[in-house]
Amino acid sequence: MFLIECPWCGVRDETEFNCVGEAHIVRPLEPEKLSDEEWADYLFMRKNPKGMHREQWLHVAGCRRYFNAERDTVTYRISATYRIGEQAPGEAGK
Amino acid sequence: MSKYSIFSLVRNAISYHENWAAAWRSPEPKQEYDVLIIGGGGHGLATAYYLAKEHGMTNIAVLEKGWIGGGNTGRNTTIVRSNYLWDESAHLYEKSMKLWEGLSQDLNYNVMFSQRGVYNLGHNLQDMRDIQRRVNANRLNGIDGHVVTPEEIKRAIPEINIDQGCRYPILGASFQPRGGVARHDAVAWGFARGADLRGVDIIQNCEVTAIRQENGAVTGVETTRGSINAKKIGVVVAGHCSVLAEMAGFRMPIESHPLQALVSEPIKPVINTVIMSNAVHGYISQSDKGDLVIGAGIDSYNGYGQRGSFPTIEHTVAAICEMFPIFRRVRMNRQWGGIVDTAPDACPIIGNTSVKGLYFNCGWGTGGFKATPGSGWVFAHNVATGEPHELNRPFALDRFVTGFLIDEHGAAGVAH
Amino acid sequence: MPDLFQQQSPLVQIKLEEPRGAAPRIEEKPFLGFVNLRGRADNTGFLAATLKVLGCEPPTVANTVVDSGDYRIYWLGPDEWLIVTPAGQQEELQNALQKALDGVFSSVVDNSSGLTLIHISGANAADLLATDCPLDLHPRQFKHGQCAQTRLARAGMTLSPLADDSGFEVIIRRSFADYLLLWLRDAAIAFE
Amino acid sequence: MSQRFRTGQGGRIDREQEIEFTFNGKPYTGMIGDTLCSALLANGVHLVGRSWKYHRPRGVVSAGAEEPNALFQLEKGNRTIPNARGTQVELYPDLDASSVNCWPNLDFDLLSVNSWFSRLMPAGFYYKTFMWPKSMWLKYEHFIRKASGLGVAPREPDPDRYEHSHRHCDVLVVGGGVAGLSAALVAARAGARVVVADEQSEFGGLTLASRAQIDGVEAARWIDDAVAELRGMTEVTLLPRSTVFGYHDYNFLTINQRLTDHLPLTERFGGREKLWQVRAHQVVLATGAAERPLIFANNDRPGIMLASAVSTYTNRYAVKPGSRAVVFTNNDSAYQSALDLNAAGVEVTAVVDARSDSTSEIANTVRNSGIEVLNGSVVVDTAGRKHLRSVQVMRLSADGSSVSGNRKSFDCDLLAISGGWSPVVHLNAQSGASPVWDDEAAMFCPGEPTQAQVSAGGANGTLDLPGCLREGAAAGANAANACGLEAKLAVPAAEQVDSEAILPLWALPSPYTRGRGPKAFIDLQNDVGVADIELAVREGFQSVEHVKRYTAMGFGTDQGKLGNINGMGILAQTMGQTIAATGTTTYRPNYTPVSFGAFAGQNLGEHLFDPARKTAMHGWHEENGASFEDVGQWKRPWYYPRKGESLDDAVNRECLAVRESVGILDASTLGKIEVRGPDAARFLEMIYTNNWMKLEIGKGRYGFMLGEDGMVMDDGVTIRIGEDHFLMHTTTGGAAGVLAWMERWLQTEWPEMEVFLTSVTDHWATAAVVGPKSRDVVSSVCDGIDFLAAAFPFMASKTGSIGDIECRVNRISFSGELAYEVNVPANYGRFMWEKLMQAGEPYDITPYGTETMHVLRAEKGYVIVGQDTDGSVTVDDLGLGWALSKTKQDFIGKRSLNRPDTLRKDRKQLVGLLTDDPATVIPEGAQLVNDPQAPLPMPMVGHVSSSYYSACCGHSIAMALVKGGHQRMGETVHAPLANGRVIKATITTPVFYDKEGSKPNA
Ligand SMILES: Cc1cc2nc3c(=O)[nH]c(=O)nc-3n(C[C@H](O)[C@H](O)[C@H](O)COP(=O)(O)OP(=O)(O)OC[C@H]3O[C@@H](n4cnc5c(N)ncnc54)[C@H](O)[C@@H]3O)c2cc1C
Ligand SMILES: NC(=O)c1ccc[n+]([C@@H]2O[C@H](COP(=O)([O-])OP(=O)(O)OC[C@H]3O[C@@H](n4cnc5c(N)ncnc54)[C@H](O)[C@@H]3O)[C@@H](O)[C@H]2O)c1
Ligand SMILES: Cc1cc2nc3c(=O)[nH]c(=O)nc-3n(C[C@H](O)[C@H](O)[C@H](O)COP(=O)(O)O)c2cc1C
Ligand SMILES: [Zn+2]
Repeated sequence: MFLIECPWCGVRDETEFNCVGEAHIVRPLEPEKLSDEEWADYLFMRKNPKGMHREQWLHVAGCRRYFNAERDTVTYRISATYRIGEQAPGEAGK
Repeated sequence: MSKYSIFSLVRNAISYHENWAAAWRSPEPKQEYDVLIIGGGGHGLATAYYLAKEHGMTNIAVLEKGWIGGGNTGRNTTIVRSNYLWDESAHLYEKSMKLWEGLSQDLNYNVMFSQRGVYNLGHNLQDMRDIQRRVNANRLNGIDGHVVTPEEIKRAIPEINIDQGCRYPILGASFQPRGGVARHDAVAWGFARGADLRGVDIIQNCEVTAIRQENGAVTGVETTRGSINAKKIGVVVAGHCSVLAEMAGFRMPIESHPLQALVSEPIKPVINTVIMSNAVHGYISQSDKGDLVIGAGIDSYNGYGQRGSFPTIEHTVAAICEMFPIFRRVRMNRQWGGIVDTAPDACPIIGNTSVKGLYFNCGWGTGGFKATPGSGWVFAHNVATGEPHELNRPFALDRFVTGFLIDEHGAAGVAH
Repeated sequence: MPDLFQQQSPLVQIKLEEPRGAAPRIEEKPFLGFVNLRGRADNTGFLAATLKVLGCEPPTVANTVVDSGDYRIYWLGPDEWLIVTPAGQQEELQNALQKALDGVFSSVVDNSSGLTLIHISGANAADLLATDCPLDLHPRQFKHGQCAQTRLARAGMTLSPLADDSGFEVIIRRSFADYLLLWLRDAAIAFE
Repeated sequence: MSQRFRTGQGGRIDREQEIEFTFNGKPYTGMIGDTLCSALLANGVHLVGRSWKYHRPRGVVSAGAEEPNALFQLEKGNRTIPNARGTQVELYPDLDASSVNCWPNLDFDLLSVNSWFSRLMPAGFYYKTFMWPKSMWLKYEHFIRKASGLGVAPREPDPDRYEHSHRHCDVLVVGGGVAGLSAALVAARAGARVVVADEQSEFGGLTLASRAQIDGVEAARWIDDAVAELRGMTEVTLLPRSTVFGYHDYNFLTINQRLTDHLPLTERFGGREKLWQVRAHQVVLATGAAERPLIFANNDRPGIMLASAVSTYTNRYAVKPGSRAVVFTNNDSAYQSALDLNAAGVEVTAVVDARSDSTSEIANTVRNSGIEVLNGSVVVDTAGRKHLRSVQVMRLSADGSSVSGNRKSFDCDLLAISGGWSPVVHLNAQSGASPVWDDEAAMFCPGEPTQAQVSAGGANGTLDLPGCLREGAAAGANAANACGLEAKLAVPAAEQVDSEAILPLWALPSPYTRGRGPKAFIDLQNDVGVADIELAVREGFQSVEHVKRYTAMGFGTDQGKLGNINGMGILAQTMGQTIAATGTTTYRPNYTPVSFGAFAGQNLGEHLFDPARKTAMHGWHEENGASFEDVGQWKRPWYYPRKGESLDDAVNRECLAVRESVGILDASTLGKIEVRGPDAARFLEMIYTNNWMKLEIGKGRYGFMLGEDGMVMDDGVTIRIGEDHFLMHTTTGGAAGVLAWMERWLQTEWPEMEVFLTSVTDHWATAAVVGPKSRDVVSSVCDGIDFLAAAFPFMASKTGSIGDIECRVNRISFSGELAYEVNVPANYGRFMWEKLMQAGEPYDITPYGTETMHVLRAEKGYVIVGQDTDGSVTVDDLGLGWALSKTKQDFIGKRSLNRPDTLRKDRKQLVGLLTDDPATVIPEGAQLVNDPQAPLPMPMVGHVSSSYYSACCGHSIAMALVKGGHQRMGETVHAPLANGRVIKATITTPVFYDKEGSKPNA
């Protein structure tokens, strides 16, 4: 049972949140120009890594903000949470 | 290798059981095989078995990173049914059901397939519409089933609460008499023994760490027990399919989630059938040992930890107590989790990939145990011939490109 | 000014009872005004306009609540606040805010009938809430001036401790009020 | 004579309070302070149960959580519990216990015939047989099931309450033995918020049975003082009878506290159990160590008991667990039991010690007290069916691999065994650590923690008293310091007793040919013996997890606490590998079984299982006899039956009333979202499939929301209230999801868009007034609105008032009639409703529910998302292509509509169906076929999604999704039903009423 640090509200119980899946999936600007394959990539294909995962959470019973978390999908350890629009930790300089 | 029977049991009892042969050998991996099956769960082992039995291919190895049957095969609530809504699913699961019905004899291994019937409960008017729709479709597809009233349910399961005053009263159910449960471990072991008998090498503690390719075709794998060559590879690793896909250089429309289950202490039989309630997330049957076997809902996050979160268990147990108030004084003995590979349409992905000679079978999510024999059977065909069988053609990966999803999820989808 | 006598609180169907034993007191403070305010905290125009109307800027520290005259202003999110007013004053406030915020990206929405406030007091108030609220309610951790949107059993709530150990204010949604009251009452049995 | 085996003095029982209880119907007496097992032993009762598979007679082996045998059915009727562990059941007056799993009774158990056939029933035998004839399995299974299970579930509803509580603390101390108490003291004195949980009724753990001294006083005294000090501190919570049963991620632990089970039935008030959900900054695991048995032939007879349990029974419970004892050990600790027995007046015939020599002080004390110590010897077999009569001892070879010499027999009725100690690492392992094998100490010690946690005392493999105290105090100090406090380390003092090394022994050498002698049991509850493990290995089940599953070792209610480590040792031995390489099976919650009721807590029943959301008019609906339908979490009036009316009667009446005069529907549950900001219209352009930029202020528009996969997700009318201000309506069930979905786009994809969303679902109460007379009704209630058709056209929205109360009236229609939706702040919802009812009286205004609403909209061919769609239906499939903007470049889901599958011409499309016989209503959910004579599997072309009798049209109507349906108007389809009947129907448009659509514009 996770403790999750909402970047706005601070550390809260998992039951206040919803996980809504992989983070940093950007909606294509001109979907019509994509091939069916490219569209399917955006729509359905996921990294689903075993290990470090960047994912989106919603503080549904709190401030209703979406934010990103970096979490290990094996140990479940959350190494960071960050606001939408902020750089993922470890991404700087990449 | 002796055939299992009451006679062999007596014969071996006389010799103090000292002469039983290993159910499967533990060979060293060879340099090369015709086919490699990655994943020693029920589906992988069944694939190997049917490759050998139906397609005469015996130079096969099943590579398992841990111990066979230790994945979802060893941690599911063992519900078997074939009353799926869409034709494509119904035909596939019904094929599986037919195989179940002769499986113990075919394998010469008692997998304790017990057709004690499965109830899918409805708790609101839309549930009941969906149940009607599904049962009607089933009947026209030649699959047994009918809709039952709360009173009929009560007659079959006297301990159930059909009080219409409770929060989500039971309004009715679908009932598939041929559905039931099987002994999960025995399924893995039976297929393993059957495959081994036909020459298949079952190699445990052998984790695949890379998939080798040349010119868009597979050439073999790297494993924790060395590299092995093969021109055909079937990947049947359930929750780990994205990991293997990454090794092969593509992505899957799959997310791996924790799904939890739990058992009670053994009690004298009170439930002699299987009851599933999607609306309140509780699935229950009672094993031949006497423990209540209960399945919970899925956790929202991705997880490979084989464990989920406590509130999920809390809610499921509340749902069970709501349906069976007498169980409040019964105690939970153990709880655990598996890693389910969920696809957007809650249907499996079986077939070829963009890499020649590489086949995937995954996406069974919360409900693939029941498909074990059928999945192995069609996948064996696919791997052996390089082409999908009619039954698994609709489940190709390209449906996510064309949009031809088989939405068991949206449409009255029921898990397990 | 609307006819207040025609109002019914969400808890009209539930008779409030005297607490038994050491059970906390649970009472509704009906018909307060609740105005939902949204705007960007980094927008000086927004802050200035609200300051003018409210007498203070809306709190920008997460999970805090400030009192300003008759108003109590809860932080709900980085761009969202809830202003609680005495009964009947919401319309006036709403109009004033709207006027002051004309041309400023913001939103002022009356939600007075959508929420209600429950006061829980007594020695075991925190323990009663802790029955199924995952927040740490220890007075060292959660004091007067703080607030939190969190969960109570299977519903959401906005919670804030009152000064001088006088209990907690719980703001809940109208449609869940019935459930929560029944639930609280059942939980209170443990303290009777 | 009662309590023949009670010692004359000592123990922590209340000798003043003799109480009565029954076991298997026979009356006995015991004392307050006893457990059920100690009381039975005090009465000389040793045979307490039968084993699961072979029904062998079994007695009490332990004094704690590891007990596999002494399981009881407690009480009868609604308070009965199956499988209660007698070693942990506190005795109370009139307790009623009986054995589980024996028939007709414990003494004469018919199924003990299984024992004779045991050779036919080795591990996994059922996989090898019961396969022929094929049809017989269910029959075989029937008999297998008859024999399965232990106790019985209650048959009546549970009268008890179960409670929950969340708790945060600095330090959670698990286990209140001396290690735990020292930790708690140090941490609490530093000011930490401390919770101490112990599963027993008293704190103190094993040391309660010790005769040692701490800080110069008797250990028990020290414990009492420590507990008193802790009890006096406000930030300390002491939880006795509280089992920490789960250790989850992020230091979240679950505790089950038993509040009333120790009381007589008549005194059980309040909650029975409390489930604590604890978040701890730091966890101290002071769960102690458990003694292991030794494994030899016939080691399961009643009278064979762990040595530490023997000490606990004699010292703590003042019970002589036998009259003549032999002690059998491979380490020093059991010598203390010999002394304890001696002190209690039990004759100890011999100490059999597998070690070739034992020279520690305690061994010499034993020798000096006149007890024979047989070094280099082992017990090889025992006799006595229902109670131990004698044990046989042989010499152990120097390398420990074989036995030799004569079998020496010792008469005794008690054999105290000790095979060494196993730290209780369960919670450490549950928390994510892997236990580490310590070869020298022959135990699995806690693994490197992955959470903020430390193990201390027995739990950490430290067995000596001073060591336990030291580690406990240090753990408490470290934990407090880690919480930012300053702890002062104070270590209670105790005398150091030296001890000699253990001689680890797994399957003991025996005089019998391997696998052919009497059974030697590892898992007593599941009857798993050494031979079963050997067989498993022979058959290829070599992973410890395979062995567990093939033999059922560790599957029982004790989860292998007694036998598992031995099992792993024996597996390692059989495989010729180390125990470290063999490993353990996975430790999982629950540490000990926990009632389902405790998990569910109070969250059960009509009101508390899940919120029932109610509208402001709910009370009125109830008072007026409404029948309710669950829609999501909402309660909606379904229909309002009058006396004697069926659902159909009521719905026909309600429908006609609406069409002919006026009806009123509570529409408050529809989701309502305020969309405000300069980019509001632009945002809606993306969210909906149609155009929004040009919508006039004061006008509404119907829209479809798609998922990005192009499938219909939600629908509803959105009204433009101002240039930058919209009010969106969503479906009842979809509201929360739609809000979260829109927020997600705004927050994550288009943060630059200036739009704010606010849910006002609960704020507004909505009454839909529907029918030709609706204008008369609404206009007489609402002031300040010009209701003339020209001034207030269809799809317009206006504000006015009802008395002093502001209201918003939307002229929208989900029924195809003239209709108005009146909205007021929900505090005035009922007031508005009653006003409208009153104003409608002259027109016989009829309240109607969702069923009538469904019929009315179906008459018009309007879809309900979720009923006529199922996540696989597009807007085009619904025949509503007009709602898809042709001009917009993009909206959510648009691209998906151009995929090969969504472009298919033979997709399932929404059509109407008319039956030949107007009275025949096709059941909803019916499947449609072209040729009902076709053989199975019969090709299906669609299904019926909505179907009703339309009183207004005078015939049945149905909506269906049919393959290529839009091109099949006038064609015939058939609905073959389960009862064999086939209903023929003609495909039509789904609009059955007012095809020109003039009515709502009236
Ligand atoms: C709690 C729970 C309840 C369920 N209940 C039901 C139910 O009632 N009915 C039902 O029909 N289904 C149910 N399911 C689903 C069902 O268990 C699965 O769909 C099914 O067992 C999948 O079988 P499998 O053989 O594909 O996968 P698995 O049994 O998981 O086998 C995959 C194997 O691949 C191995 N592997 C992974 N990566 C590698 C690698 N790199 N190299 C080598 N090997 C690798 C794994 O170790 C594993 O053994 C449930 C699942 C869970 C978790
Ligand atoms: N002579 C020996 O070889 C030997 C061996 C072992 C122990 N000992 C003695 O035993 C004592 C050990 O002290 P200790 O404090 O480490 O252990 P302990 O066994 O005395 O106390 C552990 C306590 O933890 C409780 N517990 C265990 N699991 C729990 C759970 N999940 N939830 C709640 N409670 C739980 C038990 O009920 C017990 O009261 C010392 O006196 C030591 O000398 C001696
Ligand atoms: C159908 C079924 C029945 C089970 N029955 C029991 C049981 O009676 N006792 C038990 O301890 N575990 C039981 N288990 C759980 C296993 O012990 C184990 O937890 C599970 O297979 C997952 O493996 P793991 O815990 O080793 O990860 C059962 C599992 C399944 C799938
Ligand atoms: Zn937050």
